[in-house]
Amino acid sequence: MMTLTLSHYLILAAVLFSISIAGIVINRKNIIILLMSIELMLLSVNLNFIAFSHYLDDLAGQVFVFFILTVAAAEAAIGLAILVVLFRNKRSINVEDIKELKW
Amino acid sequence: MVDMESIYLAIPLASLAGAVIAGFFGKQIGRAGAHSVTILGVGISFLLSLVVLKDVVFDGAAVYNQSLYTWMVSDGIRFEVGFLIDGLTALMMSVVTGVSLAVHVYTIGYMHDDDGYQRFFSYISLFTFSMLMLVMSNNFLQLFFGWEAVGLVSYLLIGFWFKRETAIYANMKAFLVNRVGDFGFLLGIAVVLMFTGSLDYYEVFDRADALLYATMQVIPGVDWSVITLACILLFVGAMGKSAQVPLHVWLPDSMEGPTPISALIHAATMVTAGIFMVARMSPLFELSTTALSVVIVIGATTAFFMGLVGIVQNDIKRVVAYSTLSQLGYMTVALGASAYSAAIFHLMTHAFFKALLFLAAGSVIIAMHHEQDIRKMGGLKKYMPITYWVSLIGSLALIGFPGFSGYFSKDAILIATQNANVPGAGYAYVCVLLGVFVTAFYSFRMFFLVFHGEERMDKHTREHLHETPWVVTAPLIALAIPSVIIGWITIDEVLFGDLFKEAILVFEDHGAMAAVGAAFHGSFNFVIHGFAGPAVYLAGAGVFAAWYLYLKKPELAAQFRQKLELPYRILDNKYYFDRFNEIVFAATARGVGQVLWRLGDALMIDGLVVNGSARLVGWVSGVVRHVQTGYLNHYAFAMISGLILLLGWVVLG
Amino acid sequence: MTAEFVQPDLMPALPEMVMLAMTCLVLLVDLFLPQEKRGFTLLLSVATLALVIAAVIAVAPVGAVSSFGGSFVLDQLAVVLKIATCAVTILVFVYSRDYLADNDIYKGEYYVLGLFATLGMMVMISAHSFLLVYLGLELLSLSLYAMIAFNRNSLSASESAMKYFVLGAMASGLLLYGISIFYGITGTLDLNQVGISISAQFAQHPVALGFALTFIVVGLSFKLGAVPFHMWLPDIYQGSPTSVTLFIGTAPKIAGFAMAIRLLVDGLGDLQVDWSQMLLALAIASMAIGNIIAIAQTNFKRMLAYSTISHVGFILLGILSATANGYASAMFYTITYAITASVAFGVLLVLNRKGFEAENISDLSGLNDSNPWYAALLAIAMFSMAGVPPTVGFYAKLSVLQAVVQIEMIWLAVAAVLFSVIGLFYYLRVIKVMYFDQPLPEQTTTIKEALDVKLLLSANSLSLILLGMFPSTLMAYCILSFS
Amino acid sequence: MYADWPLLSLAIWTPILGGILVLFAGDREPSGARKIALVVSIVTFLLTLPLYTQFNTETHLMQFVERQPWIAAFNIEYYLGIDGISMPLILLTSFTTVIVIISAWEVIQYRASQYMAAFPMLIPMFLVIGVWGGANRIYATLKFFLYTFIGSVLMLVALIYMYTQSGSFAIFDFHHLQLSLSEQVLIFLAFLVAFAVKVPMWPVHTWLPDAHVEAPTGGSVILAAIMLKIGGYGFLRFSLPITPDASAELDWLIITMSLTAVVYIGFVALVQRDMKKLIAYSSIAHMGFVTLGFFIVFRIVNSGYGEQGAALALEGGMVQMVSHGFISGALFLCVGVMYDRMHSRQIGDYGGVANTMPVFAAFMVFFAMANAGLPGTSGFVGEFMVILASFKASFWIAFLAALTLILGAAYTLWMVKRVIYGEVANDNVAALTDINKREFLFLAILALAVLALGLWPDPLVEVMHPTIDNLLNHIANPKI
Amino acid sequence: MIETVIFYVFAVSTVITATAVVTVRNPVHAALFLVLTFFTSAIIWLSLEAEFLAISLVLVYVGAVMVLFIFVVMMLDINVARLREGFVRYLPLGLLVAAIMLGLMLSVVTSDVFVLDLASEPVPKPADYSNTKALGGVLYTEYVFAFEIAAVILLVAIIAAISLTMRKRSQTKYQNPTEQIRVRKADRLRVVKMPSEDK
Repeated sequence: MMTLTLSHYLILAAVLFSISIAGIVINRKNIIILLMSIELMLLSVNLNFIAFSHYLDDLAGQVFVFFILTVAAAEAAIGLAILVVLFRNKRSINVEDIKELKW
Repeated sequence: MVDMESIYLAIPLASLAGAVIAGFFGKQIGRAGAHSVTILGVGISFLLSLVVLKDVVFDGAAVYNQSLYTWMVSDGIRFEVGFLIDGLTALMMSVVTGVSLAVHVYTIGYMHDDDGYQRFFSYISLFTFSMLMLVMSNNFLQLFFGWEAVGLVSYLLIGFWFKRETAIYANMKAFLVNRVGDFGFLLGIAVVLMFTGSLDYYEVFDRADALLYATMQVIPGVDWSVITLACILLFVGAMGKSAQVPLHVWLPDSMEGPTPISALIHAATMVTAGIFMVARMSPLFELSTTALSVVIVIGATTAFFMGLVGIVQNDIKRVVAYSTLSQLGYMTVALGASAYSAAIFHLMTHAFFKALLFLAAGSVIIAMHHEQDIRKMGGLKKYMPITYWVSLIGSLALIGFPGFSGYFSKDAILIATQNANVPGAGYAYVCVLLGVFVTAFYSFRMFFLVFHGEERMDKHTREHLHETPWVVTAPLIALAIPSVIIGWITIDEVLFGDLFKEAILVFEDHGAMAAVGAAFHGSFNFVIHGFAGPAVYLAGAGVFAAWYLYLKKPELAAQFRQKLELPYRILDNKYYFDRFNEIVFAATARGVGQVLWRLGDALMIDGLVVNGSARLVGWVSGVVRHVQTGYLNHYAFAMISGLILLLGWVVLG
Repeated sequence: MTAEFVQPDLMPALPEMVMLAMTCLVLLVDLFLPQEKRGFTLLLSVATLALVIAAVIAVAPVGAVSSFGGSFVLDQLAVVLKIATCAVTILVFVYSRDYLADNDIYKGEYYVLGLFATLGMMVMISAHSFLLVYLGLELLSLSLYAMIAFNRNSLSASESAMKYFVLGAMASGLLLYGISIFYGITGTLDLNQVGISISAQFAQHPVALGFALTFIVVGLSFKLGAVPFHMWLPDIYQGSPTSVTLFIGTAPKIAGFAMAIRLLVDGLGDLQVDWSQMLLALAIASMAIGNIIAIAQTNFKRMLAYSTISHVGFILLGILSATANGYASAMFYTITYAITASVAFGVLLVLNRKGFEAENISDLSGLNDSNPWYAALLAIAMFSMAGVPPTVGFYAKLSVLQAVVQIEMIWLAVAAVLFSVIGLFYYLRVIKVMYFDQPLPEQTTTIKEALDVKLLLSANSLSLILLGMFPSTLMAYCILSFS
Repeated sequence: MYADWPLLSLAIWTPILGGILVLFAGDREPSGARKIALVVSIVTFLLTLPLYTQFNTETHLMQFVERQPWIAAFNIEYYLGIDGISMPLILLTSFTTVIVIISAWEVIQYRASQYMAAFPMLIPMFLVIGVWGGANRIYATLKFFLYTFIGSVLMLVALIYMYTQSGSFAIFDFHHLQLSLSEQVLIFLAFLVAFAVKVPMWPVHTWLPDAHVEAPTGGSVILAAIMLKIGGYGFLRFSLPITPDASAELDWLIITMSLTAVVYIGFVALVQRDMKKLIAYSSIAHMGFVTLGFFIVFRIVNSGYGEQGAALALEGGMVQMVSHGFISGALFLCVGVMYDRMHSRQIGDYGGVANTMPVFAAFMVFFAMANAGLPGTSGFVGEFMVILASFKASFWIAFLAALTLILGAAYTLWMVKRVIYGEVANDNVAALTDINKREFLFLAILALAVLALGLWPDPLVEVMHPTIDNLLNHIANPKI
Repeated sequence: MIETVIFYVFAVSTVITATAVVTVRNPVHAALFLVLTFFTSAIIWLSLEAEFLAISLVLVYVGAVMVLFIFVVMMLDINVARLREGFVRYLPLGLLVAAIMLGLMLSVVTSDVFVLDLASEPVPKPADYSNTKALGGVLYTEYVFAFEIAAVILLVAIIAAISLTMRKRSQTKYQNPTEQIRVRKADRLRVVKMPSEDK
């Protein structure tokens, strides 16, 4: 309990992951919150990678995180751009409003 | 010298050629051409048949049994087409072609004004061909061919006047009822083939033992002797073609056809095919007492009860038709009594006198401008002397007046029946004996109503009454002669000679024919002998009763009719056979068809299974698609649920 | 650890490099082109793809070569799939031209993004490490997100882009989580190493490995569109501009298949029992849901989306049978499906005119009367999708079923064919509408389509029959990829 | 001179090429297209004739064999060959095609293109019914297509399974495949569904009346003469030799279905008001004899009265298939002839046609009689053989089968009575004109064929003997 | 020991802030909480000797990505009140799903494979060890291909973001790069031939 082990970090990551899942399920309205939940999910993954990298003493995990960060930044840019486009068309980012396509 | 084989071949082919030419080129050759060519064809057939008869009877030619060509070989079974020429065949051929020739000639006059003249000649020639193929066959396949072919021609001819609703109804009925018989017949052939491995008569007869000792379970648990089964099934075929109760219903209706074919097909030849067939199968039928018993009971029933119906008929052709039914019953009784030769003998005499009667009736009909109701006739004697006299001859022959041809054959049957020892023979004897009275009564009832008494026709008809032309009367005279003498001169040869020695087999213990032989001491003596039995007196009584009721005291007949209303109505409705068939078979079949179609096909299969499953899928689809709500978080939730399910499966499972 | 830097062999990556260089060239050249000369961008893009195909053929190795420390492989599978991807993309580009022009989105970026997406697919196909798989996937996905939203004034396009983006990001998050666990267990990102490590540890940690595997499978399933990770697919197919739908519906399936093979077979082959089980469940669900819901659709694109889902089920059948035969038949199925789908969407694109967006099934009414040739082409595609001989769809199904039967799962084969009977129903409805229904007033005019499109589309469609009758060559390549 | 010609390939590819030719020539030059169609069909027919004349009736082995590797992956070969049971059907097909082209001479004038496409099986049939059919055609075609598809796909699975067992897709390798009873039963059932739909057997027959009603005349003829034969052929070629034990085990099922077809469908045919439906139902009933003939062999062999009859039944079923092609096709053509003039198929709209169309009436009555199984026509031969043989299987099988004598005659003749005979029913009938030379031509050819086969079936039956005997050998040797 | 304390402190604050991200009403607040989450995480990363990534996280995420988030949130005129409706309604479901998820994950991440096999704390890196340098070393060698692809991804992001959001506004004056590049002298400069002024 007092000495830190890998599991501590993994548990923290798992908790973060679960929070992000909960966030996705709970948030029925705001797309931005959904996006933030996904950022949390990526954070959890990153934490996993870094913890493994540390305990394996292997840089590959950190490299992966580096790329995840890069991609996530790009993703955020595109995602927010789409969000803007959507907002211009719909005047809303309410999840419940974007349901033209269904069934 | 032409060899016999070519002659055999030429006999049916001559008729066929006539039929084909008249049928396909009727327009080109014209009316005269049509009747010339067909009469020529049938004439050749007739002459050659006589040559064959002479060859067999007088020159004692050996039995000819050869195949013409192999129709098919399958499973090692040879299906052949070929000829078996023996006494039975030769006799049948002569009768068929002879009557046919007379009818051909007669038709020239009878059908004179009809549009379908060439067609008609083509048909009757085709019939002659088919009938010849039937009787000349040496195997079951060809027999069935001929059997169905004559049925087809009968169908075409009954419906010859296809604009008449009654005619086309009658021809369909005739075909279907015959098909019921053929149904049994075909099954009978199947039995024979499956247990002997052959369809050739002689081979089958040789292997009859295979049938005798085999058994088969039709109803589970009950062993039936195969021979009995085979004979009864074959006899069902005979019942259809020879119009035995209860498959007789088509024959009276078949009178919708032109009279010449009533004479040819529905009196003289085709309807006797069943009799011929059973006689031909005598080596099989002899093996099964049960089958013979069935035959004799059915025949007796037909003979008596159909005769009764003849009493109340007013249509001149129908009276003759019921008479035909009754006479066919006599023949069948003879078969059942193992008196095959007597049956054939009666067949022959009947062919002549019944053809005569029909053609005479036709002559009357022509004279009466196609009026067939005998209540509207009377006193025709003075207008149509030839027709009158030949009708009298025919009627006397029919009732078995001693010395006339019918006497010999009918008396032989009576004696045979009296001496038959199969179960049911007693019943049969009573029936045929009473039948003699009935026959005489209805025959002379008609005779008196038509030719004697007051003239009940309307004025217009009466003014035009005259004797029919020679093409009509000549065949009448031609048929009248054998109607008188044929019995006298041939009884010895046919019943007791060698004519049928190879063709008909009778076991020793079936002593009916032996009894007839014991009673026979030459034709003249046979005539004398007849007066010792009850038949002649019964016939006389019948004639007298007819005279008394219809000439002497016509009002009495009407009273009888009122007093005996119930029996009269039963007879008038022909025992309700037609009504029964119409309700039970025809209507039921249509009903079943409707139910199966609407309920089975449309509702169950299409509605429930086919469309139902399609609709179910469609419905499910319509419901399930709503899972796709369009809400992003639902989609995410679905993914997460899927993930959790899979995770749970892996981690917990 | 970084002591020796060995210059990696760049030759195997030549196609990618050509692609990248050319794409940048296209990007630049396009800037200088006026709108009316946009055709040159298309020409250049097609040339790029052709060049890439040539490069792939030029560097195609005998056997397999790997580079970049083993993270990049070029093997038979990669060669075939890359060629197929580029070829299909060529079709996509050519078919799209007039549609883009009619909808005022005829811009160079469409092609540039398309080329980048193709590059992403090529990376996925050749990727032999988790990292490259992920990067390739993201390159593809990001390009696609942007392409979908390309028609900025279209509400449905932006809606579908948003949905795709959110769900896609989530799916890659899940995938990454799985990768991270695998990394933790095996200590490597290289798929070969992962495989070796797993076969050593498989017995000790089945649950942990299965746990990580599940995330991978989910990520994959999302990309392929297997139930229940398919929810994005119908909406995106329907909402995207048809030209983009055409793209999404074809080439990425090939990349998705490659990803499945790389991850599941190359990397996690030892967990085959686990993933076969999972894929089995997904495959059945996909075939059932896809086929059943498709019946109720009125929108042609949406119907094809559900049909895609059912086809994914079939592809999964091939993969889950886990035999060389099964993989080869799944590969064959994927490639031919991409070709078939390009006909279906291609005809739909052709039918689009300025101001008339043909996307409902009823828009095809009486097509046979106005444009019998296109009706025939589409009919062939429908029959192929339904799996009616002699089209290639039949043969593809046959080979997959054969693989399934081979592993003694006959009940599965029977279930698959019964679902395809349901599938037949909606394909036939399209044909019924085209041939038997009364045409709409808008559709009575004969289409004057550019000759190149017509020729290409015809060849594309007829190839379905040709491939159906002579599948040997392609099949041989597929089999070779797994021997 | 034909010995080394690839006759079978020619016979297959000529019509396909012809179809393509017509497709392109079609819409531009319709009258030229139909000439091409006719020439192609006649050439095809002539190409198939040597298959008969050069046929070796001594062997059960495949003849005119052509063999090329095709799809190497699955060991599939381009493997053509005929034996005694496929040859008659090939001739029937090429013969019927000629008849159809002649009969559809007028129809072809517009939209010839897809007509030639009518040669191969499934898709074109769909188009034939669909493109030229009547009002309710869509439902009919869909039903037809779905039915047949369900059947085909299940069979496909069975084939694949056997491929995995034998490593080959050649039928003859399947014949020698050892399969356990349960395997056989499953394969048999898969085949059953496939073939039963095609035949069609009760209760999967309902597509046929609908399809016929909606199909144009030529389509109906092809359907009747060719399509339905696939099912029967399939039973003979696949079910019996590949799964003999399952066939023996489940023969009661087929026999029941066949007899149901004969009796049940006979009754249903009786009450039809649409001539084409009536003939379609009659087709089902007659095809019942085909399947009956094929599957009573087990009972015959086990009857305890010797094996004679088994070959008779099989050959009877084959003859019935060929004959049904002629007769049913002819009857559909007859209906087509009337339909061309009156645009109605309802029996109630007719009456007394013989008055205005005597020549036609003669043909119609002739074919009706053939349909009723009159001896001397081909309709008799097959039924006769099957009924004879079936007696050995069981009295009651024969009894029910022989009911066709009555039922077949009843529904056929009742239709004839209402349509052909009687007074002229209405002005439309009064205005009818008799058949022209072209119509006479195809009806006469068919009539001759029906008659020839009825009077001398041996040339047809003869070629089957070795193949049928070999088949019986197969059946006699259990695989388990 | 100190590491343990640091871990717990920041782990707890990470969880709390993360929870806040998904629960607070105002999206701006949520974004700010997310920033906080990233900060605390970065500290945990530091304790795992991933200095470069920790810095990157702060710089890239907090500095760029989250700013972008906030920018967009502020830019879009969003009805905040509506956006939080139904929160309570879905809370139990969210908790349930999260709990199941957590349970499943915990059962695995606390299993032997991670607890025993990888339990040992690695030797701390020497003081002169540069995480950045090490990363850079592999990034440009071993992972050069991935690196290039990442670059392409960024390029795509740029292209996409521009083409999606940049729109022509008639009232704003903007430069058309195509036009600019294609400009010719003749378009801008009119050489007027004038007769020389004659004085």
